[in-house]
Order: sequence, then C-alpha cells, then structure tokens
Amino acid sequence: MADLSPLARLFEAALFASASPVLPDALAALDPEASDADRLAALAEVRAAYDDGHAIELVDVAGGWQLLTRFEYTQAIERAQLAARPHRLSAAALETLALIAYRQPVTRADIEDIRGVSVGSILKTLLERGLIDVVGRAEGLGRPLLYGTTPAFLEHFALRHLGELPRSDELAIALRPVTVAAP
Amino acid sequence: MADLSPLARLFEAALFASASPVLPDALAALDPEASDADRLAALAEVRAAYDDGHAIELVDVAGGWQLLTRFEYTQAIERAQLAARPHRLSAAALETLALIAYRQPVTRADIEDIRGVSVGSILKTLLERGLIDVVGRAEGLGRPLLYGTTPAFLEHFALRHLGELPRSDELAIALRPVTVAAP
Amino acid sequence: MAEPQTFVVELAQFSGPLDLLLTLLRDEQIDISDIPVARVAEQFVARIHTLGLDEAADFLEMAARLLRIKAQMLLPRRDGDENWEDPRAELVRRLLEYQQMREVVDVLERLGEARRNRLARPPDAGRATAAGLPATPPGPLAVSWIDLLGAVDRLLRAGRRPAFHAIVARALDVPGALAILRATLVERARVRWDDLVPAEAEPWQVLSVLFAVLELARLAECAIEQGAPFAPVEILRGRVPPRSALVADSEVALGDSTAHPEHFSGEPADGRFEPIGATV
Repeated sequence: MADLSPLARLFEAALFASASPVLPDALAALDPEASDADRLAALAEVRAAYDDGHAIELVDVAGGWQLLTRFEYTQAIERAQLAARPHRLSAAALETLALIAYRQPVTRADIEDIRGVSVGSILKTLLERGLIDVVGRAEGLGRPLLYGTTPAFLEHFALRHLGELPRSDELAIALRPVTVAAP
Repeated sequence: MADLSPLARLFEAALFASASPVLPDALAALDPEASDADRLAALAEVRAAYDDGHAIELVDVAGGWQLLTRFEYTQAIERAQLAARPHRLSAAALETLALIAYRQPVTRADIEDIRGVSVGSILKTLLERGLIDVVGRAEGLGRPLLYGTTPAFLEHFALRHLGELPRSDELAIALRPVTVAAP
Repeated sequence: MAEPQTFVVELAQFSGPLDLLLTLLRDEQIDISDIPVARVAEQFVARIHTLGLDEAADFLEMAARLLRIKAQMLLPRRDGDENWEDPRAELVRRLLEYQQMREVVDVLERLGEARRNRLARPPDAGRATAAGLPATPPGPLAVSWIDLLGAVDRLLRAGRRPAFHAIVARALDVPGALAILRATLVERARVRWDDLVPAEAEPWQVLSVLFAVLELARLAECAIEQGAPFAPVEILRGRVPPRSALVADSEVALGDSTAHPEHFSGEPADGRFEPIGATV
C-alpha cells in the first residue's frame, strides 16, 4: 500500500489521539484549507489503509469517526491487560486510603481539607479497586457522600477488623522493625 | 505492504488499546504458544507497518512498547482540541527529578542540600503525578523516607530505562571533582 | 496579634539561591574555582533585594553563608600554613554539584519536550473497542501492609505542618474584667473603651473586656454610647450593682464561661456581637 497523503496522516494521528469519536467540525479545524471532498478522500485513505490486514478499523460512530480495534481481538486484549504489571497504588492514593481507614465515615471535602489537594480521581481508583465504598451521606449542605473502607480492604491487608489498625502512637513501633527493600 | 501476520495483528490491537507501554509479560500473555523470537519478529512487523508512511510509530519505552503519534501532527491536533499535551514540569520540579533519578534512593534532606531550597511541596506534586514514589526508609535518625523514580518517570521522558540518561562522567562537569572535608 | 505571614515566593526566574548565585557568577564572568567572595557576597545581597527575595529563608541563608566565608577569608594566616583550608571549598563543591544537576535538567527538558510533542492513546479510548470492551480489569493490586503504614506515617508527619494547626483558645478572664469595670464605674460615671483596654492588649484581654461590658449592659449596670461612627466608644454608669457583686471576683455569675474558660463560647444575651476591630 502506498504512503498516506499528508492530510490522511494528520487525520490518522488525530483519530488515534482522540478519546471520543472525531466530529466533522473537528476534522475541519485540523486543516481549514482542506475542502469537504479532500476530507472525505483522506478519511477513505485511512479506512483503506487499515482494512488492509490490520487489527484496527475506522468506524463511523455517533456522527463522527473513530479508530477502534476489531472485534476478534477483544478477549486477547483483556488477557493482556490482566497480565499488566501489578497495580501499585501511588503514594497519594495510599495516603488517601489510610485517611479513610482512620477517619471513616468521611466526606471528600474532609479528605481534601486534610490532604490539601483534590482527590476526585484517587477516590475513583479506590472505589474501582473495591477498597472503599460509599457508606452513607453526611448531614448538612448538599448531604455529601461518606466514604469508608470495605471488607476487601480488610482482606487485602489481612486484618480481621479495623481495630487491628495501629493507633497513631503505636505506629512508630510498628514501622521500626521492618526493613523495606526497594522494589 | 503485505498483511500483518496473526501474531503481529494481535500485538497491534493490544498496543493500540493501551494508554501506557505494553510490557513483555503482557505480550507473552497474548499468545503463550509464541516464542521470544516469534514475538520479536511480530513487533518488528508492526514497527515496519507503521514506518511505512503513517502518522503513528512504535516506540520502545519504559521497558515496553507503545504506539505514539509522530511529533509533526501534535500542534494541529491540540488546536482542534482533540487532545491536549500534558503540562510542562517546572524548573524546580525538573531539578528535583534530576536529583532523584541520579541519586536514588535518596532522602529529602539530600535533595534539599544540593538544591539549596526546601522541596516538600515539590515532592508532594511529583508523588501525586506518580513520577516518583517512596521506595523505602533510610537508616539513621528518624528513618527518613527514601524516594526513587517510577515507570511513569521513564514514560514521561520516553526513556527505555534509566541507563539512557547520560552517565555522570559523560556530563561536562564530573561528579565531585573537589574533595572537601565533611563539615 | 497578627500572625506572621508565610512566605510564598514565586520564583519564576530563579529556582533557588544556588541558581541565582551561578547566574551572578556567569554574568560577572567569574571563575568558580576562584570566587572573590567579598564582591560576590555584596552583589548577591543586592540582587536578592532587587528581586524582592530578601525575606525568603533559602536566599537569606545563602547570603549569610557568603558573608561568613568572607569573614573567614579575612582571618590572617601564616605563609605556608599547610593546614589551611580554603573556606570557599564547600561552596565550590555545592556549586559544581548544582551545575551538574542543571546539566541533567537540560537533558530531561529536551527529552520531556520531545515526548510532549507525541500523543499516546488516551486512557479511556483504549477501552472503547468496536466490541464494546468493558472497563479493563487492572492488574493485581500490589500494596503491602508496610506501604499502608508508611502512608499513615506520612500523614501524621504532614499533620504537624501548619496546614493542620489546632487552635487552642486562650482562656478569657471575664470575671476579672467585670471586677475592674465595676470598680472603674464606681469611681467614674463615664469611661472610654480605650481606657479599659491597654493599647498592646492581646485578643483574649480585648474579648474579656468586651464580654464584661456587654454583661453589665445586659444587667443595666452600664450603657454603651458612641457619638458618631468610628468615634471612641464610651461606657456610662448605670444602676448601682448589688453589693454582693462587688465583693468577690470568683462569685460573678457567668456560669459556663468561668467553669470551662478554655471552651468559652458564650454570647452576649442579645445574641449580637460587635466586630472587635471596629470597636477597638
């Protein structure tokens, strides 16, 4: 197959980097010089390039275009992502988790107040991992969600109950005897 | 160009679906039957397919492989608001990262000694962004935390591994050329 | 009574005192291995002043260090003294170390910029395949007990920073202020607020007097007057207090506030507060 034309390459890069379907307006914004016919021709080029024995295809979706992997690879990708590197929680996520463990039930605002940073995406990660859950709603303005740890949290850290978390004055001792090896 | 082989297509799909570098283990999980040589050949196929007039290329990074757009399309894509480049790191953050990369595992006090400024909030930012992590504790008074770089650090600078950074004897100024008695 | 302001120095231009010092040496074309400390120290101080950095601790510390080296250089030494060590050696070591790090920063900056100009697949798009791939199950969670404890420990350390400060209220001395106010009103029919509160009074003293005045006003033992906006507040003698109230300070009835002064949260009976600043 011949090289893609410059406009087709620009579209290819944009389709690859975009999180959602690329709408006609956005395609026009990529190269204001190009005509409608140029754009359609370039899209056809991209489509043809991927139809030619690739695992990816150009799909018309939601009034726009999107590059997607073909149906038959779905399972394999899932397998590969399962084999992805073990998921280490970031230091920020761990601190948030620790805060929730000690202060539960606790609102997002309380956590952000103490940590001084926004924790929206971290809470999402912890929720997705099943380490925390929404345990109720606080009284007061907007009745914000209250977060707490889950049984999966206890299980992961081999705790029988939350009372087994060290008290803050025991922490210094708990931290002392362990020598941490760099990963 | 001929169609990709089935294994190469499988790899293409996995690489395309992943937002971060795909590690060797994940590739192996895609087809347990394939040998190391098969995998390398398939990767070479994918690389060659994209070298052939595409806007995307296969890059070795952080111990794995990743599909990335070529640089010449980024401005147009950003202008069309289809994707945004990550924020640039501040000079202070880069200095701190440079020190951690070369001296890891390193304590906060060591970093502050060389930079001549307090780095508490910068360490916090770098931790939040996942570019560094706590990798252990030093011996000695207070058992201070030790910091090191993460795979996300390699990803951020598109490094295959830390060995790609210039060795200290390759820098114009050699390390510790002046011997000074410790104060 | 105002808290000292915390410095937040925006260092758009210099990432620290070593950076500034290096720039200065470069501007003046000075060889790092032979720094004329007296001249450099003066220029450093002058620069941090111009840049408005002369209250930033890190920069001040460097200024002090330069001045100390300057002083050490002035100490007389015998010719051929073998034990003499150049007081600038430590500074030179730090400058070289810092310069080396800057070189690495240049490398990182270049690499980071090259990477920034290439786009990866966005995280969410990877999940949206034609087959409607469900949210990807991430890899197994690799977090140990010690990781969690380390996080708790960091939180506790962070808790000691001022962002986490606990406010311990200074106990108010309302009974004392009441006694003084009543005694003053026996002597004088009209007293100015300024006379009751010393100029260098602490907040707890101001508040004590305020509550005492409001309490007496509630009991009609005094009236409060202000001739015009921002004019001095005057307290006028009201009805004579019962004899018992003048006897013992400790018996003054202000209930909870005296029993638990550290938890004082009493309000004047009418439920309104004058803003302290406006009153004083």
